[in-house]
Amino acid sequence: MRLNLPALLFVIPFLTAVALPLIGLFRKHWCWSVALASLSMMHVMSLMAFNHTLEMGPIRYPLGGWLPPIGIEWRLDGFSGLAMVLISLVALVAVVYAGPGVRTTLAHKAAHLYTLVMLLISALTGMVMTADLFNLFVFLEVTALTGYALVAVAGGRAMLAAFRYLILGTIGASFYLLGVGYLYAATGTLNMADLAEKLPGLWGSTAVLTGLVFIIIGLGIKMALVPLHGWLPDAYAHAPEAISPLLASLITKVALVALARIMFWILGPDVIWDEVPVMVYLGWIGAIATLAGAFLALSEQNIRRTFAYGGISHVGLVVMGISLGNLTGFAGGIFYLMTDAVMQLGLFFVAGAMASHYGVREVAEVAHLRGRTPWMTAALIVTALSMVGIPPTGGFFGKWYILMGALEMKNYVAVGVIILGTVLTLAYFVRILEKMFVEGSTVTRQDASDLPWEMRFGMGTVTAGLLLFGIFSDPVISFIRTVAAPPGF
Amino acid sequence: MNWVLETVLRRPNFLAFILLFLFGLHIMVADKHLIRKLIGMYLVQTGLMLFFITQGVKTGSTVPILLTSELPVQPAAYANPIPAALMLTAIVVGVATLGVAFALVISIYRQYQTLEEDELVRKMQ
Amino acid sequence: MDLIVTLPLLMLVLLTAAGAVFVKDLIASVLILGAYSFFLALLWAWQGAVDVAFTEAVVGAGLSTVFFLLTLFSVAQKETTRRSYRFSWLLMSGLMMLGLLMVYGAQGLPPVGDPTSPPNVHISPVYLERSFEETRTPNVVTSVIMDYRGFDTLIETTVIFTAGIATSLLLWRHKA
Amino acid sequence: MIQSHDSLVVQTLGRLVIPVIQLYSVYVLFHSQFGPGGGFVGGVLFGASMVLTLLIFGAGHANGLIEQMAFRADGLGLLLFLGVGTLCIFFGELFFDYAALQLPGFDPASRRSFGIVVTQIGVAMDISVVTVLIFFCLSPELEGSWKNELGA
Repeated sequence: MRLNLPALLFVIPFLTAVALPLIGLFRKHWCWSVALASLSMMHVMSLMAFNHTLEMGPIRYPLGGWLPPIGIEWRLDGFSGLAMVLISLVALVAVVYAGPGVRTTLAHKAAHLYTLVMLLISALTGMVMTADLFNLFVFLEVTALTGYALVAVAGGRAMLAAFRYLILGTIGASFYLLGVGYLYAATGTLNMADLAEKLPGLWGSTAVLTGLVFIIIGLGIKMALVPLHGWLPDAYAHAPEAISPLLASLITKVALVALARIMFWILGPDVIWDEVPVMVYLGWIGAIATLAGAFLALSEQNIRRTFAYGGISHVGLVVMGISLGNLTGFAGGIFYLMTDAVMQLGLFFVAGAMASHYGVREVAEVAHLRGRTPWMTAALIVTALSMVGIPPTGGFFGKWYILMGALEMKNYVAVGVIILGTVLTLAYFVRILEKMFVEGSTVTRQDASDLPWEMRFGMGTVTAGLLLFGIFSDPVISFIRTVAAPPGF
Repeated sequence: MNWVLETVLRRPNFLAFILLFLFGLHIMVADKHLIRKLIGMYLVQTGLMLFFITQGVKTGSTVPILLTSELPVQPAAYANPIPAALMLTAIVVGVATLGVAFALVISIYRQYQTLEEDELVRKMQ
Repeated sequence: MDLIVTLPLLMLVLLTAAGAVFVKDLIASVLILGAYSFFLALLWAWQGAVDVAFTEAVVGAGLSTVFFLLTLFSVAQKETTRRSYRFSWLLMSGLMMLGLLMVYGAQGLPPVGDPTSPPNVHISPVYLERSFEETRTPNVVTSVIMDYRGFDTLIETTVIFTAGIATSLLLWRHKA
Repeated sequence: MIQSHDSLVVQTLGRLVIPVIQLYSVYVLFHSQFGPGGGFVGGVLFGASMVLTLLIFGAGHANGLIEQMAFRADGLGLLLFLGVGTLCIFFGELFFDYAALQLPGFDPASRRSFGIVVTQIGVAMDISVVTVLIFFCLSPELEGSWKNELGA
């Protein structure tokens, strides 16, 4: 059974997804609990799998028993194990939080909604573990389709946002598939390990280069890297309040994990800075994305859009981190990616609670919240500290290691970008927080009901998580450096 | 520019693929009618399939259905099955995306009575 | 020479594709799109991918067309005949660059129909050689999609399932 | 509610054509190991025959059996597919290794062949159900009452 851990990790959420419509026919209010039970089980298994990779080394799982170049291969190593733990935990907290929101606004659609959520989670699981380029494409499509539907279910403007997301998402998937096609035509294989063996002789081939460029464009759209980020702010700002934390924290990050997998495990660290200098260009794009995202966040009036642009800026920062060219930068980037998933979760938790319980959607309205919501304010402050990068939070250490990596490489542009990005992030959080603390609110509104325990639980977990990330940053970083680092670094 | 012509003229399938893909992409982005965007999307997806199938063509081969009377099998006699298998998957994925897109289009139309993007944005203000 | 068959089919494909976009009435353009799928299916049948051709004829020419028509029937006629297109030099130049990139990459592609190209010699011969003895399935495409790469098919069925769930989620009308 | 078509010609033709389509779809499904076809095509064809039934005989035909199926059986095919795959784990082998299916008197190759047939049926079931489901959701005359009952 231990050998089958990768498959079981996928099967648990997937089986729940398939069973939920049937459960929903008889007991609609069970769906949430069933989803939670399944996610907790998945989390326990992901910890087991993680432990297994630490003790016994990576699992290469050939689906159907066909050895890798013939069949589809999954790979559970330190990198994907870490990502699995993160995904299952973030998803668990996000689904706990979604409970009351779905119950109040979307109760009659709960069964289908949770089906899509579980499908999304199982597809993300697959995207992290797969070691086959075409399998990755199919998972990308499942993720995207569930994403479109989950955004659109809010109705109204969300539907147009979802339609645009669909158009851009399909363009992204098509570019990715086109890139895979070029690589396939040049090498004849789709398996990542096999490609890694075949590619070294082919760096002169124009088909390989073009294929890589198209794969980067395709995944760039999926992870909202700046010139290609158009779909994200609208989609996440109009998605249902209960669901948007899940979407915002995971979808772009997992696409980024897939890109890192392709860059570092297929091409390898020796190649991507010298023979095929894709990472040099990606680093520049990441730097531009960091600043552009932060500027856009500063100029935005809607709270959720502000936070969405903050996420875009951080995707750029992670890309810049992993493309610095040394292990410190890579470890810092991956650490920041994990922290950012939690930070986005926290920001959208707070924004969702503001919108659904206090009717606050614009930055200017934040003053209404003054002194009424200690829980939420505390969560917002800790998340904001982490977003800006102030110690003892996880965000500080992520930025710190990226900064160290940049200094090691004497890449002073990256240092400047990190500092400027920090200043801009500080600026847009000060703009929100000053409304809450400095400007006196004269408007007294009807006191909203206190937040349900699920929401408080979500915010509390995120707060604790960010502080824990800060306290335990050393072991996590050294873990990434030793176990989750790509071979050859 | 000579290499462009040379590369393209030796591969008529590839030329058709590029035209379909870029034309579809262009319609997806530049046309403001939601359904025509989806027609563009359909062209992009089928164009990609054309590209893949072309990789599996072998001159002098037949369809990849084995003649069991002639064992052992000569691989050179049959076309490459992998692109066909991949594109079967891609066709179904494409039609599923279309289905969801139409669901979106219809629910947009039911609420706003228009399918023109700029007009929609205006009505949503 | 198989260009005698391929070239006219390719031209028909391109013509119908252009027709589908340029015709004014969307219902007509959807029907032209059906013809487009059909010509593609013919082309693929000629190129040796019969399974894809069959599926494209049923799913592409049949099912997609039905979906398009159902959508068009539920909107008013005013919507099916209007045009709104915005020309943009930025987009055009971007597409130009993409096209050049594709052609640049195509220089490294093996010639069409080359029996010694990497895709034709690397893994696919293994499937052809072993399909019958390992799975008792003469149709290699079936054995690849259902067994060797069966997991892809599971996910693909999931895509369909997702589409079903998503459509009913979006279009179900409930009593409050 | 989709009304039944009142023309006798259409109804008679429907009675003739629908069984033929269904027979053909089953043929395509089971013959796919030896010729072109497979779960997708078979499923879509079967779904098309059911859609045709709806269009000709109306949505209330046979106690709304097809509608009931479309809205409730979504996922059964997938469950079958996944079940076969998961069964392989329980027989002690890897996910989707059909050779692990303990069928007495079958050698590994025939077990794989059997696995292919069963999973094809799963695919076909799922696709035909979803075809009908999407058809229902997209069709313009959707103010029916049965739908509300199901959704409640």
